[in-house]
Amino acid sequence: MFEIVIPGLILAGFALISASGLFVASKKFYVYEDPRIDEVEELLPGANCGGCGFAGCRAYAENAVNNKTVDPPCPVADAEAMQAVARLLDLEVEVKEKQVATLLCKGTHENSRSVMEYYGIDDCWAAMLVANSLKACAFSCLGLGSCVRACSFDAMLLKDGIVVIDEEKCTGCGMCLQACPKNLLFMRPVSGQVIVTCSNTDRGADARKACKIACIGCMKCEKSCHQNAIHVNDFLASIDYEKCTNCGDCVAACPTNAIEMRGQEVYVTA
Amino acid sequence: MLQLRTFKRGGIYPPHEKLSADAKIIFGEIPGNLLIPVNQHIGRPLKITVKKGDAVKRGDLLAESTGFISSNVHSPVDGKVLKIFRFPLLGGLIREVIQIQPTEPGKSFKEVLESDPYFDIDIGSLTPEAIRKRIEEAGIVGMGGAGFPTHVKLSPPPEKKIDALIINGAECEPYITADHRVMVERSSEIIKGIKILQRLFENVPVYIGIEENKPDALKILDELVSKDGDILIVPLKAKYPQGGEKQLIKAVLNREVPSKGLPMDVGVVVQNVATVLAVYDAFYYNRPLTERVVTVSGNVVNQPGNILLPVGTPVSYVVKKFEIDVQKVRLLIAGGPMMGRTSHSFESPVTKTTSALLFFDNRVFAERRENPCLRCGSCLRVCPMGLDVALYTQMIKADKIAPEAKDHIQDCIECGSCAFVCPADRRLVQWMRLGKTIIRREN
Amino acid sequence: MNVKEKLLKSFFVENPVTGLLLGLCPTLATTTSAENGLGMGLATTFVLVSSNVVISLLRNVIPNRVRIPSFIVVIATFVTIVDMGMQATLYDLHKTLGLFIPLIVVNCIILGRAEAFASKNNLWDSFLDGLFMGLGFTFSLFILGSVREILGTGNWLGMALVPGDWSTILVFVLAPGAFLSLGFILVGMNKIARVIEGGK
Amino acid sequence: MEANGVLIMDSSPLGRTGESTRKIMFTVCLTLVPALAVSVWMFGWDAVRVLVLTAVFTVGVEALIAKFSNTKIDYLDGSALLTGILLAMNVPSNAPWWMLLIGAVVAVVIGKQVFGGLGQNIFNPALVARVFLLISFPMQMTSWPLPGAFDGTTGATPLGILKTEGIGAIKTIGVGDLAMGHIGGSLGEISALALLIGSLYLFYKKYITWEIPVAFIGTVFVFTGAFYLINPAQYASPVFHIFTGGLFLGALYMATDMVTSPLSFKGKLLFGFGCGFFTALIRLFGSYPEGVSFAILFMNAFVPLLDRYFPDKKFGMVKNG
Repeated sequence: MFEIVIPGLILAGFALISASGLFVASKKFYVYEDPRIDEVEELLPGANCGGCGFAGCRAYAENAVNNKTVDPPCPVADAEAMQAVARLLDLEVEVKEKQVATLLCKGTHENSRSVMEYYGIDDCWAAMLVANSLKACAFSCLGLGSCVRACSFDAMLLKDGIVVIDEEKCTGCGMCLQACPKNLLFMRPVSGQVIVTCSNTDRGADARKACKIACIGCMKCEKSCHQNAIHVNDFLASIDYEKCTNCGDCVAACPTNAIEMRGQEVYVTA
Repeated sequence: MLQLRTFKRGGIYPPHEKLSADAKIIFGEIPGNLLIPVNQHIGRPLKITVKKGDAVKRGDLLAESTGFISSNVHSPVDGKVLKIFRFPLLGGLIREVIQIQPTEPGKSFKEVLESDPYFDIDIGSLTPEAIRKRIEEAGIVGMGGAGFPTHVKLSPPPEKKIDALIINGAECEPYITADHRVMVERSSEIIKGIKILQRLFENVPVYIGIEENKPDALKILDELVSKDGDILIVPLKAKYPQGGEKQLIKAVLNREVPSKGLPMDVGVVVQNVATVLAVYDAFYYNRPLTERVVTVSGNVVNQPGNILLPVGTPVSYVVKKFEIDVQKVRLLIAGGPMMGRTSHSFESPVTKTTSALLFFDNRVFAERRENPCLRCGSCLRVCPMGLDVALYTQMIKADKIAPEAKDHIQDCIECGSCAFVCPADRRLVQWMRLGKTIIRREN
Repeated sequence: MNVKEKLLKSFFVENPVTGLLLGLCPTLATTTSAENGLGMGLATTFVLVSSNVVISLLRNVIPNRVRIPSFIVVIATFVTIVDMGMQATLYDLHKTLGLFIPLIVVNCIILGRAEAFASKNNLWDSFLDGLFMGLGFTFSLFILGSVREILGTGNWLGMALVPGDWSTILVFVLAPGAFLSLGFILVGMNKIARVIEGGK
Repeated sequence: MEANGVLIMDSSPLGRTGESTRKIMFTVCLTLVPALAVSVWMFGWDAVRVLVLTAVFTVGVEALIAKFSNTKIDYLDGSALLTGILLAMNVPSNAPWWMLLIGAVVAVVIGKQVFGGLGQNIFNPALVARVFLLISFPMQMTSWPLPGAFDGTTGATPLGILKTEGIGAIKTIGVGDLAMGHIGGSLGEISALALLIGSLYLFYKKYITWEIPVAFIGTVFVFTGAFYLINPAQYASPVFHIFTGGLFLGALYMATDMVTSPLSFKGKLLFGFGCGFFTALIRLFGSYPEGVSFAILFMNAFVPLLDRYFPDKKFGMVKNG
């Protein structure tokens, strides 16, 4: 009996000493961390893509809690998650629609013929050092996939010399926009189904020569639009998605098929 | 024979292929159509001073400089401005060009040149400021390839003491003989041009560096300067890239330009012989820089030669003049094969910096795929700048450039020695240029 | 998520060894034979299940600040029980596994599951989690042990699989062999995991 | 004016010397011919059998990987063949075929392709395979057929004899025998002279440079020489150490492998020194009789560090004057 009591007492003594040590440590080395940081981080997607400009989701959460802001909103999280974050921080958040990357070019091999045989490195930035464009159109997509490599969500692929974007997978993080040396990618709200698939700012005749579906700046779309949502600047039409109602009048009016109506069916699968 | 000078580190010995070394400079006719690129220099973009429909005279300003580091562009012929639009230049970049329709197409260009009045100026009466101003007005840029405005190069800040002027007659690139022919045929003019430049720096000693594979140029210039104490002909070993500024200074004076530095940091100014000739023309004929000697060569050219062309002449004119079979051409290079740039349009115009037009068929250019780097170290061995090319390109490919490598990557002179010897056919120069782009984007 | 799906997931997708790369120290050290791997795996499973159950029961009692020491105490208790129990019943196996049985205390799977799962979930879920994770761990160790035993000694669970005059690849029972086999098993398991995840 | 088809666009320079990966690899293979000839002369058809089998196995394994891989692998670029030949030179001539097959798989798969293929591997593939075989099959890998003995007599290498029986047992072996290859050993390690002759062409072509071999062999010489001077009764002479084992094969063909050696001058010297130091250390004090392969593999791991911390001086890196 006695031999079990002594170890018991010794252990109890150890426990007491350790417990007081723990108590001292917990008071002395206490670092306050807002528990909401963890909660916010939980709500974020956790992809650490950097699309918001912070060094990852944790950094975003710290900023959100410490500065009490959800600006810029996480480009990847859906509206629901961002609202949850905002509720947590007692903030009002306006519901922003999901944005998707869109390629403003349809210069496939068929539409814009190749004017050279490029032998260099398969990288858009590297190719730009050798030639502005591999196709007849100076503004066309190079089709070497720098944006595809920049995409963390496997939402882009190369097809017929241009990039095709899977809008379901696209999270709108915007990393591809910076990866494109020709600034051919932009963000549009996913509900905007009408797209001007051209970036050529040359005069109509030159643009037409360069690509079959080039926007020639004929203004027909501008006239056809009842919402005043489409405008031609520098011989190139552009759509104001705030006003566009997806009516499709401009698509019908366009003589070169440079405007495209994108329905759900054009989603491609990799 | 005295010891030939050269730079020590790196360098390669590509075959010379100077096919047109003995071909006299010929003069063509005014082509039916000129496309004059607006920006032909490194520096601030120009402002176009003409508009569609304007009539222009030979020597009229087409676009004027907008700052110190900028250089005017003039019309080489009388004519009318047809159109201002964007067009692919030699080298594949699409830029703004001014299309001019000459009033007298087909007129011999030699006649045009001979009709320019000659002024017998007294060099001694010119002040350095007047010289710099005239050079600036004439739109003279470095004609060796880079196109840096010459007046800027000739205006070092006062704290940089210039004690040597080097005239670059090395012409180390294979095929190109334009400078070589200029040195042989216009040697006395070059000496006069040098005298003008010498005035700028209190009559500093002048060294003319010429590679040994141009014995006739060496001989002619040597005879001309034998009575001149302060001009020295420096025969150089034929080694690439001897014509690179930093390498030439190392070879001639054994001075090492510091990393990220300029020749003026070691008290040197370097000028290309063609530029010196342009300076001579600007003073004695009051000509702006509107024409230059271009070597036409390559394995599909039957009669390789050198031709004086007005700036803006489309390549198609040269093709016709030299009776080149375009069906055979697969590769068109503006400049030499080592540093020149490929082009895809036969309508692209000659610019102030086009030293050669080379036409090749597919015999010289079977498809070469990039293979994995073997780390064989050839690129390090031949790099005249002593860069660890193999390591840097791996970093650039992975988009993870080490901080200590950034300065070195920017030091690359893009001479192409590394890719020339690479057994794995890696596009090392393109990778290095991509690296520079990435670094510039980060800053 | 039903039980079957969860079981499949803990075997292939979230397997502690091949999916999460936890507990590599006993994984590499004790898998010189299939039997050793199995023994180690089952011992760990026992500790994992028991500690998960106890911690789940105590999860509302343990203060957040001292949860780690408390978990360790609970885990250490069960490890001591396993250690003593094995010494009494499976003396040979205990001798081969040696130090690695007491070292289960610091196996990060157990503390990891206690922290990440048992301290937040109810008793039944914690029990299942401990069981499945433990079985997944055992599964990997068994596979790794089998590969190394067969390639390195030509035996499997004590049975001779190859004729005696054949040479066996000795390196597989040595430390480098453990790394090599684990590497190749990881390749295979990741492939399977991708198929399972992709199939959903 | 339109050309026949579109023109080619590429980055400068547009010329090449005509060197290629294949050319380098096959040249290195060819320079091994003298050493291979000596081994065939010594070991007869067995040597040919090992050589052919290993070469076929390595190229075959690489071809299989090329077939099932997503990336393009040129299995005929000679690198797999070279690995095969070097591996063959590292095994005894009576090695069974399955051992060679295992070696080939290890060399190509574990030594090379798991790192990402040619140019990416950290360790010399042939040496990885050799060490794998040595650890896995210590019996087969350390009983060497004796040259000219066709009846299958086997014995230990001179280094093995030195390790197990002490200094007295090697007194009878002359330097000439060592240099010419009249000793037991693997195919490649027997004739130092033939290896040297073959490698001269590589030096001429600058495929290998003098730094690594000289630093490697020099360090072994100096290190073992020092111990020999201290106590000749216990340690073998440096000349014996240089000509035995795989030192020449290692120093000329293994350590100088382009992919797994440093690029800079200082890095190469340090690499060679490290290889020599560890070789001598293992030979003198280790439990294995031979240490060349372990030493090279060990130093291979330091190559990225050597590259990074001992770069060559750059042009223009002068004090601004």
